[in-house]
Amino acid sequence: MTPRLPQTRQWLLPAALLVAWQLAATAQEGPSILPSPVEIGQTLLETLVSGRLPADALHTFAAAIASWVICLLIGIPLGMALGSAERLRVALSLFIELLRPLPAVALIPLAILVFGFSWQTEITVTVFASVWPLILASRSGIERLHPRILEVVSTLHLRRWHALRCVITPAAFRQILVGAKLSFSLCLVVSVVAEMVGNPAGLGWGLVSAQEAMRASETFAYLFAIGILGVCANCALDFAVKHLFPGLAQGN
Amino acid sequence: QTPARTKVRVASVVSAAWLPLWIAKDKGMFEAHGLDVDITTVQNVSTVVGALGRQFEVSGCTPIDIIKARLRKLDVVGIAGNTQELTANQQMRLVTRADSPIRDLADLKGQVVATPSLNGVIHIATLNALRQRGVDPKAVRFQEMAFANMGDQLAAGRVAAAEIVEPYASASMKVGVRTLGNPMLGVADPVILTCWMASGQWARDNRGAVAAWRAALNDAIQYIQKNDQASRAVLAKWTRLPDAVAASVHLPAYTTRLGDAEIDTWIQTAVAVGAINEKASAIGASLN
Amino acid sequence: MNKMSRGLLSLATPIALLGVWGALGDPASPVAPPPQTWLTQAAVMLAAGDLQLAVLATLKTVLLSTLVAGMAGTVMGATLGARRAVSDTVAPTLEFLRSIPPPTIVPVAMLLIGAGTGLDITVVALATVWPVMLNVLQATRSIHPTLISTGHTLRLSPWSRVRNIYVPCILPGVIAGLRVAAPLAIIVALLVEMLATRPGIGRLLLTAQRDFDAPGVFALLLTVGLIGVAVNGAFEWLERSAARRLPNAMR
Amino acid sequence: MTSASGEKTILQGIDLNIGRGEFLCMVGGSGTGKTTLLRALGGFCAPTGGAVFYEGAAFSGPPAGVVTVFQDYGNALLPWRTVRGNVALGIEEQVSGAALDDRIDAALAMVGLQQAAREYPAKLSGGMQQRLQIARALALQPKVLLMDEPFGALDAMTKAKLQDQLRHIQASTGATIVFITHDVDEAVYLGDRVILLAGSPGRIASELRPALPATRDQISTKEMPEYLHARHELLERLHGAAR
Amino acid sequence: MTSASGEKTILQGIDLNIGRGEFLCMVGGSGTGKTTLLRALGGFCAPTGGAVFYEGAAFSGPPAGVVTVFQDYGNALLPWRTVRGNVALGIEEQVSGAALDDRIDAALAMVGLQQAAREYPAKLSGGMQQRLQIARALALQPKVLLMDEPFGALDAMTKAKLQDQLRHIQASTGATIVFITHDVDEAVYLGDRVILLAGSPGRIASELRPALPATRDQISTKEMPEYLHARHELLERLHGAAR
Ligand SMILES: Nc1ncnc2c1ncn2[C@@H]1O[C@H](COP(=O)(O)OP(=O)(O)OP(=O)(O)O)[C@@H](O)[C@H]1O
Ligand SMILES: Nc1ncnc2c1ncn2[C@@H]1O[C@H](COP(=O)(O)OP(=O)(O)OP(=O)(O)O)[C@@H](O)[C@H]1O
Ligand SMILES: [Mg+2]
Ligand SMILES: [Mg+2]
Repeated sequence: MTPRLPQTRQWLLPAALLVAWQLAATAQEGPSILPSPVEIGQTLLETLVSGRLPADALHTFAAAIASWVICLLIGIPLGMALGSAERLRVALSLFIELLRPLPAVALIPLAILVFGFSWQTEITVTVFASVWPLILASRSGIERLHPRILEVVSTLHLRRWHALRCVITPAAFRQILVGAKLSFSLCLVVSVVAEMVGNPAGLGWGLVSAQEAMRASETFAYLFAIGILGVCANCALDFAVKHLFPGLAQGN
Repeated sequence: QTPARTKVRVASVVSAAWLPLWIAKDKGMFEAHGLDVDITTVQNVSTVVGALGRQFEVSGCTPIDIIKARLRKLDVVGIAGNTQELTANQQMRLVTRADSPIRDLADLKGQVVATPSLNGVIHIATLNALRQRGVDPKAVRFQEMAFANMGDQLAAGRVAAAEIVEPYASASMKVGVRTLGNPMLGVADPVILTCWMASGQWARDNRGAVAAWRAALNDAIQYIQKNDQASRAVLAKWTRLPDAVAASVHLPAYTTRLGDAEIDTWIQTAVAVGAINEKASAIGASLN
Repeated sequence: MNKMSRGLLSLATPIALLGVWGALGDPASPVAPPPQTWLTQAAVMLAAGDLQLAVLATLKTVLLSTLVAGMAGTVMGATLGARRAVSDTVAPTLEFLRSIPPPTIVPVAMLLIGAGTGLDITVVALATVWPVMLNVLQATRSIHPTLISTGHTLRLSPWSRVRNIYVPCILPGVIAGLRVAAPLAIIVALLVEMLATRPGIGRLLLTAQRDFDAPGVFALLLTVGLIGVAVNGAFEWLERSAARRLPNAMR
Repeated sequence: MTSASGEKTILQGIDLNIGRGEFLCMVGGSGTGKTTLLRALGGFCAPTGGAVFYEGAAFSGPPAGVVTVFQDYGNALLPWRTVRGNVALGIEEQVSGAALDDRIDAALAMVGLQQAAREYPAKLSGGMQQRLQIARALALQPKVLLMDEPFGALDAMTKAKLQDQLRHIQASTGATIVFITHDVDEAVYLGDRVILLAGSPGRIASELRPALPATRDQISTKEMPEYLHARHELLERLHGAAR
Repeated sequence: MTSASGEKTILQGIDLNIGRGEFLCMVGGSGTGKTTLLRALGGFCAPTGGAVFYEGAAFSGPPAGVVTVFQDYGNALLPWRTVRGNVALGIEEQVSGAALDDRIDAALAMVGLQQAAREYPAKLSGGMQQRLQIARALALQPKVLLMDEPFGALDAMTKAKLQDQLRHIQASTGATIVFITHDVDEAVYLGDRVILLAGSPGRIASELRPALPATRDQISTKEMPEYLHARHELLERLHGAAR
């Protein structure tokens, strides 16, 4: 998915949904926990101006990015190693499959024990929950390489590192990118969840405290902020990929 | 020159129940008693227990939390009360929709009831009330959810009744609910609803600080009784409740009293409703 | 490597780690008790019959929601992959939905559909549809243009094109997506069970956490891990049989 | 009649009329746009200027009865289907049972792949894969056959056999064939007409009608003075165009 | 010296000695195992019986100085690198800066791709892609060059130019070249020796040494009686082998 920003068409659907919501909210009588988009928009603006939302968003974004970078550093090399070394794959596969379905929420108490309610907890939990798609994608990216690509590497006598950097990784790039994108959105989501439970900061905590303060429109404003952050971050990621790796976006 | 103050790191959730803590912090009562208090707000105290003695010395909790932790041989002790429920000042209600056919606890058989926390104080109190009314608690289904969502769920007919506390109780009264009574008073009157626990090791090593903690909170409680408006300002600051809500919120009855007797009441009740199966009643949960 | 030595090698890592933990761990530890205490606790839960029921309930949610997410994700991914215009139109909306944390969906979903099986499946499928969709989208876009031209020049009916060209080409993507989605489904199912007190391992986990029952928590986590291994084994088998039916397409 | 382009103009001022039942060969230097022109004829890319008509009508997408044999055979085959399965692909919706088997066998026999019928494409040599693609197209009994260097990967013997096969098919079915090749002998031997593409953007530089009898023969035809003359002429023009 | 097989035996009883600096051409019917033999020489598949030696030593994996040009150029190029980037791939670790640019330019010039240096492979025609693969191999200045139908997708002009280029490179660098082709003229014109593979499993059916001078010329050489004789002989044998 590569949203191209200047297009208007892609904003039609969200706009239509918002209008429908607004109509439904105004049609409904009596006090409601479901605020209208206009109210939410006003609150969004207020929290933006007060600087609270930007600060919270920055915290969440920073935590998500830090976690994602760690995921990339762990997931890609590990996944590629698993894809190319059969012994390693056999030795670790069961272990990985045992860990993979463990819910981050269940691990938060454990992480709190080690790191307390802190950003370390948040990042540990986020990395644990988000690294798997990257490992898997990198692994299958290597496994699905066209055999000819490996033959080109050996016939050109490329050195290991050079081949890895210039041929193998780019050839598996698209597959790895799928994993990286999944991991990225998981990082955002899990950071928010971790903030709700394990690190009282950022958008997740903002959401919880808005809810507990019975500010419905602020709750939704935070929810929107989380979603919008996700959309922007993904756009930025696509943009960065397109411009940092022009050739990889080409052809293939 | 003041002597070096004892550092106390404390965890609490956000609700009006913890107003004395914030008053004591903001109005200098902790400082006056030689404590340097550092407050962290968390969502769920059950995660705090593990960090007690490491990241925190003291944490807000309910008597049931202390009992469960002691049963697991965790070294925690109750060091002070915080709020209590009594006829004169009621926080909890069991409510149904105003137009609901449910008139009595006995009508709840086969219905779904919203609870903030299964096997928490409020839930155990409700179970106890059902038991006292002769209703098998197993005949009622409980559905966990946040207080904030209970009004909507009641209105939508997803649940037949809800265990709700202030200020949510007042807020949902406005959308038309009827109360089925206050199960909490069936446990005892008065009965401790929230309290303070500490790492056992720390509490034994710092008996002075524990005493100072109680003294500071007592001062804060007195301050609240005398300065309603200023107290509500502190409440609004820490909870970020909308000003109108903060101004009208029904404050609970605060107390720092916490002894084995208070804990024992809860042990008896929890055993009676089957929430814990340990028969031992005196487990020395509080530090006197 | 034969089957036997593969099996031994794959068991070696987890068993070695658990062994070290068991030897060095403090059985009274309130936070990280050693494995032998987990087993005792698991036996208690088994004897009470709680664990079996919870496992069945969670498995049901996971399987049904993975099925729903798999189908929805495949259709969405293939449509978006084949039609630029569609993907451009709905991309931001989908990105938005993708970023909403499941815990915040639960209260709203509980209000709209009530706390029933529908809630479990909806929330879990909503959270797990994305890996399938993204993988299928990638697979669809990677179909070689000549292969697509082949379908056109042979004037295959749309149905035949889907069956003979698109399905075999995106099948590896579907399976790759499902392999990411299935453990995610387990995770989210547990989360829903915790947040909406639906029957299942999640609820037991929550209770154990609230009771400060660390061995119980680990016993449940081990159960979850084993379910994950089983689910993954099922998908590996699926992948292998697909590879047999589609030789050389599984690259 | 057409002119087609991508980001840069690839073909310009192409005006080409192909008669029913004609065998048209296309030659020209590497990158002069032969494949592009064939793709336009096959309905795979619309020209940016001008139009392409088939039986009097403009079209989008491949028209009925028109089949293309692609240059990159490796990607045109379904790797998960056997040789038989690949041939069946285009016709299994129309015929079935014994009739289907017969059509497949006949097509495989035409390209000499009967032996490999149960293999998967990945196990075939390059030339075998290309022959398989041809068999698949022939099985459809097309009215127009568009072929992009179909015999490029074949040895002389197989090539000669298939050339004769192709002329025979054309004669018996009246199919129209457009055939890209780099082999001048092949173009002259096969084509009723040979067009020569040159330049960048590509255009039709030259056209030639070898005056050969309808039935041709690898030995005698290639010794005919008309053949030698046409061959010489085409070579000359190719050299001329490249300069 | 070697015999190689997959599930079925593909080659049997191959005994072949290639001298240093030799230009060996390999011809034979489709599916007779030419590609398989070249792969064994290139170190991509070990023979199931017998052995392959390079400079006196057996090897696994391609030995240093040996480069293969693959038949399926489409899969052998890196689609995310430009034409220049693809040529640079094999040498960018050894040379850099201006020297690298020079080597790339020289290699591109040899195959006539200077114009397309900044394009991506997907935008090239089939023949251009194959020439790119050749340029990449040449840039490495290999001691042994294994080429699988490298000129199959090229027009006669380009082909002739590259043939002369290749002979020239071989003469000036002393490289050994093994060259698979279906074009008998090409085999005779290029090869110091031509071997003919036939049968299934494939074997070396025949061997031929055209008695041509070291420096060859597209016009005069092809008119020499030795050339015509060798060509005739090879054709005869090919026909004979196919029967
Ligand atoms: N997808 C594409 N996008 C842009 N330009 C392209 C594309 N495909 C081909 N071209 C350009 O169009 C020109 C003609 O390409 P085409 O494939 O039609 O040549 P050709 O005559 O078939 O050559 P060959 O004999 O080598 O196959 C070339 O210069 C090539 O670079
Ligand atoms: N990967 C493989 N597995 C099994 N058999 C194979 C494989 N590749 C090729 N073959 C078989 O080996 C035989 C020789 O194949 P090879 O590719 O060497 O032929 P070739 O002489 O290069 O033919 P062409 O001129 O058509 O390219 C063929 O019969 C083919 O079916
Ligand atoms: Mg072409
Ligand atoms: Mg070959």
